Amino acid sequence: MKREIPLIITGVVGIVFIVQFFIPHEPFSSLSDIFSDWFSIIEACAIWLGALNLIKLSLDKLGKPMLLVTSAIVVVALIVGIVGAPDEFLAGRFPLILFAVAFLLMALGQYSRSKMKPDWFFALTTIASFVIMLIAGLAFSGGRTFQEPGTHYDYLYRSVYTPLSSTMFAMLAFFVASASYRAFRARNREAAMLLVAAFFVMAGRVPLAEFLGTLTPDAFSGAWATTGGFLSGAADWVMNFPNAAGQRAIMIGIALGIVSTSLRIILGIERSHIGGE
Amino acid sequence: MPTPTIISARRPTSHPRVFTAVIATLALIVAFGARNVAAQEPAEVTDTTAIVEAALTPPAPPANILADDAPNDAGGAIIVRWDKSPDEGAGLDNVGAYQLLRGRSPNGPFDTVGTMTAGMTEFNDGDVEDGIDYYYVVEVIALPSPDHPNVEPPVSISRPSQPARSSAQWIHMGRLNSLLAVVILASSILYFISKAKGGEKLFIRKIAGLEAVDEAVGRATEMGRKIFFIPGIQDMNNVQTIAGVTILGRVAKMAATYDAKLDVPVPRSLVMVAARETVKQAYLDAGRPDAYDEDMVHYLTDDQFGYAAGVDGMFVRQKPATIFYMGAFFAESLILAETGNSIGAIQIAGTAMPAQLPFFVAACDYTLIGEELFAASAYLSREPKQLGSLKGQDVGKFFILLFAIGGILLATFGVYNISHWFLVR
Amino acid sequence: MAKGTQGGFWQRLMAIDRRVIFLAVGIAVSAPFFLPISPKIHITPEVESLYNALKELPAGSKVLFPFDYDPPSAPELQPMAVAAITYCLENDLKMVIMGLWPQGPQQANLALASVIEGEVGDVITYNGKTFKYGIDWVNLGFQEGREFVIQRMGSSFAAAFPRDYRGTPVDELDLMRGVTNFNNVDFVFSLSSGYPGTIEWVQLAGDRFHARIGAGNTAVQAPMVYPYYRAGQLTGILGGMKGAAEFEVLVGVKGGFGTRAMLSQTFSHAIIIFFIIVGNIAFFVGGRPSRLKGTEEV
Amino acid sequence: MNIRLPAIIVLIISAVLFALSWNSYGLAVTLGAFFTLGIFSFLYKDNPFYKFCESVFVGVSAGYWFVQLYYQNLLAKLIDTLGTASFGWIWIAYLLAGIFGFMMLMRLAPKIGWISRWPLAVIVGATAGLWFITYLQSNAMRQLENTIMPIQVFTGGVLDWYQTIGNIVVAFGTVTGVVYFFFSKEHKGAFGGAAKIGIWFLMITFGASFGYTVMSRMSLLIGRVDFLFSDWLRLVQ
Repeated sequence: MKREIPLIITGVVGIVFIVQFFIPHEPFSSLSDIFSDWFSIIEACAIWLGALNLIKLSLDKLGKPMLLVTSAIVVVALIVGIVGAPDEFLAGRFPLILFAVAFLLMALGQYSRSKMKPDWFFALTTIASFVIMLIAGLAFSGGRTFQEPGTHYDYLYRSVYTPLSSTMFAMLAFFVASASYRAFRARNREAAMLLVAAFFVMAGRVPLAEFLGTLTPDAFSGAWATTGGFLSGAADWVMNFPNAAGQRAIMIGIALGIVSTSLRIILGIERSHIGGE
Repeated sequence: MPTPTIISARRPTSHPRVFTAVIATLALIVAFGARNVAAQEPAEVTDTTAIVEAALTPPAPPANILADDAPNDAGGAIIVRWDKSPDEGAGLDNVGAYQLLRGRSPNGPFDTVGTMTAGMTEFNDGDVEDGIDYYYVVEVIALPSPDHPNVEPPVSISRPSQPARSSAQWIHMGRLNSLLAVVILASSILYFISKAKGGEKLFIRKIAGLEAVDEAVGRATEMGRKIFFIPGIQDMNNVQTIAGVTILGRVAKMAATYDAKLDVPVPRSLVMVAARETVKQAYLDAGRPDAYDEDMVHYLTDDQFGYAAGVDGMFVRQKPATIFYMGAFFAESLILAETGNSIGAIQIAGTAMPAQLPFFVAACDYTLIGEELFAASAYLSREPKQLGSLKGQDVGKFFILLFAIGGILLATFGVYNISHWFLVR
Repeated sequence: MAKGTQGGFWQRLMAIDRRVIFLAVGIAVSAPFFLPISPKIHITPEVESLYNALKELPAGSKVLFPFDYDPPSAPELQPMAVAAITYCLENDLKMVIMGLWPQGPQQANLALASVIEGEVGDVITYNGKTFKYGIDWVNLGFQEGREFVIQRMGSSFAAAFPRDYRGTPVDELDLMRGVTNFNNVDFVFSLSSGYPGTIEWVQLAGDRFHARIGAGNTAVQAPMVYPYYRAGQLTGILGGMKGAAEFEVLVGVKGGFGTRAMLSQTFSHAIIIFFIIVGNIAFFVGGRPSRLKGTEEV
Repeated sequence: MNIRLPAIIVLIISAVLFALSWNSYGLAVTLGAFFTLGIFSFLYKDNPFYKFCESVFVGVSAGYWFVQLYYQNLLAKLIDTLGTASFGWIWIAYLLAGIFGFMMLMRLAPKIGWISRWPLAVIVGATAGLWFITYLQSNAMRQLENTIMPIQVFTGGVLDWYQTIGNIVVAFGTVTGVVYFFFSKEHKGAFGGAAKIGIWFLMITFGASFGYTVMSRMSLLIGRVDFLFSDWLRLVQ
């Protein structure tokens, strides 16, 4: 029961998507449409699961007294949200009530084993920012028009979410620099080829030589312009020919790998996704 | 008898109906023209007569409206094609748009199905019921005249099409080549899996990075430092993670044999469960169950950069002798590989993420590229299902090489171009 | 010590605090904002080819805009979005906006707001022309399901997106009435920064449902989509901020972010090239650091 | 004390800047700057300020997704359909989708967590089925189709050397690259030579990839710097 049914589901769903490609007739086209809709809805729930799991892990770090206080504050906040939510029940109150129930269940479940951890404060900020975003979005942003420009939800998106997520990724620029200084060595012929190709792409995809041309006396600017043309041409050439060839070889390899793995999954030979043999 | 009746009933009636349609069209043109002229201020009509006429005369209607079932589909769609209006790009040159209308009889009533810009001569009507006859007319709408913004652009209507009905097909004819490819690939993969299960030894070539695993583990023992194993940042439903955990089993066995310390920080709870089982089994196989400690495999966090920062800190503090990266990596690959390199560890990496491979190639001592990761897990685990599918994939590659080399030669010497054999519609 | 002072110098140079490197990068990226130089932008064939494909579309054509990116990738993709929306408004192309990433449709609104005069509402004005929501453009919002959303759109847009981003049922939108599936859109302009994104659009919308696709990508993705461009599965590629700057030049966007940032981009590449060269000189001149030492500063 | 003093000065300066910008440019931009600098402070060293920003980020992004998925997916797609569609196969299919979704959430309860394998099976099966076909079609057959072509290219009746040499490179690189990924034959002799050339092509590909990744990461940083200078401090236009 725990293993067979998932195996059957995997097989049936997978086969429908393959057969539908070759046989457009009913029932395969409708079935693949239905399974696509299922996928969409289950994925949405899977992401909800991730969010709830985050709250559960954060609650775990608070310690008993703090957990009680936090739960009380969150519940009050949710009640305020439920009262202030738009009139259409399903477009605000319903998800808030759902979350309130899930939250209380999780808090109850975690209570007995909750122990104060050193990073309890940051767990608390995580819970707080989650709940603020939730209530702002579900209760005070006008229901279905929640992401129109100017709503509270949109405001938090622009002024909190955007800078945080962007800056988190922008830090990689610094790490790339540090890595290129200390790690990227032409330690063998292969690595040397990699670095040479990288040089042409990096130098040729930006107007580097043209810029250097503007700094040098006029007598040299012609030479720089030629260099710019050469570097840019070299980058075009690398991208369109050797890069396309290498990418294509990788694509073909990966395609065959995916085909064989998918086949094993659909036929139930590969079972690690449902917990092994 | 009903079948011939329907056919014979359809053909002859269409002629007189076409006739009426023509008259109706003409009448419509006249009516529109009259209405528009009537709406004009007389003063405006007199200024530049030619422009006004061009603005008020509808373009000639398109001819040859052909409606037919859309091929290779599940039904519910009819493709309509028409010749462009003689006034498009020539003549009056005043075609603004086409409008497709559909009706149950050639006399109407017709409902609008879609509007197309000038230049279009085809529409796929995906909103019909199978088995019902539909008649289509195409209406051509004149360009709005900039001089007469209040005048509604005149229109003219084509003759109705022959009736068409949609139906579903059982086989998609444009995809038979793909079906053949599926059959060849699937059967060779399954054949080799069963062969491997039957105990036959399947050959796999040497993979450079794997030869170094022994040396790397031995070095950790000599130095008395740890071995770190990072199985990527994805969950167990990613094939690369599965391959990584398989390789972990082999590394753990060596670590147990050489008595080196192993440390496996993981970003997902499911991966932790799987990795613990694997490592435990490896220590058992090596005859060192006493040396196994559950905390060798431990969960850090799901968050990508949180995980990277955590692992980074462990590298710097514990200065491992050897680091393995085997699995699916994203932007954090760079942070990890750079730190590992800077503390002087031997690093062996393997991933099928093309965008992250350059960082591993540049910063690690050995890198398993793309499919090599899967080959490595098959090579090390000797599991029949993995060995067999690797061999089956090679059959696929063999055919691809054969067709690619042969096809290029044939095409270059002008014999025959086989490339369309591989076009899937 | 046998290596002499030179080796010592290079070894010390390699052991430099990495905050110095961070500072150098920060300066290289910031300084150009205060320099009054605008470098010439060379147009690459793949950008031109995308622009030409857009030019072939007659006024009134429907362009599907999957906005598959989030704010972190906005520096690269937002200038492309702005230029593409400008082009559509100038040439009366109808826009169907959607997202496989939840942040996409909101980024689309931001891009639209930066192009038009005034606020984004039911009616917007650009260059004296007015455009109505539901007739000239729609924003279908986000839908979860990754490539399965594209698969579903292949049979019905309305089933994949029952409501638009503000909750209006899709069949109440005039523009969507003539749009059943990919047969009824004239061009797909995929703006993407990862998975799901351009590759999935090519595989499903392009290869399976025969839509014409052009793509704007982050630079990380660009090398991976080149084979699709070469094989004709994509009409063109805008790769990273450089692609955005080229597209801005072609469309004629004045003072676009891509163009403005090109000098910073140039400086940052220069400093990375410099770091790689210095690092490699140190590697070959200063000798390879002994593996067993393993005590370098981090 | 020596270490603390600069830190205190930096804090005071930032506080004054934030206060000034709140007063003149509004809260939104100030918040943006606060969080941007908070994350960047990690570059100096790990500190509580950074950890605070990071934890806010984790919570806000989870909340963001939660709300989006409710309105755009669960409400618009599942609940509305169940509410409006008439009883029939479609309705039952959507009800099942809802039940599967609920089973997914059951993973939170350890004892009946195994039931989440059912919806997981739908996800894994659907992905396997769809990818099986799309990768075969787009990444294998389409690429093979495009690899097979005459090497020589004529432009206006004259041999186009640039394209012709390019075609030779692509054909050669694709074939040798695939040879490198051949596992059931030892890389020896001519086969080994081809594999060796294949790995060079892969290296050039990775080099191109590396160059483009650098470009991408730098663009992200330029975006943030632009925010700080033009939107927040308004030093440049």
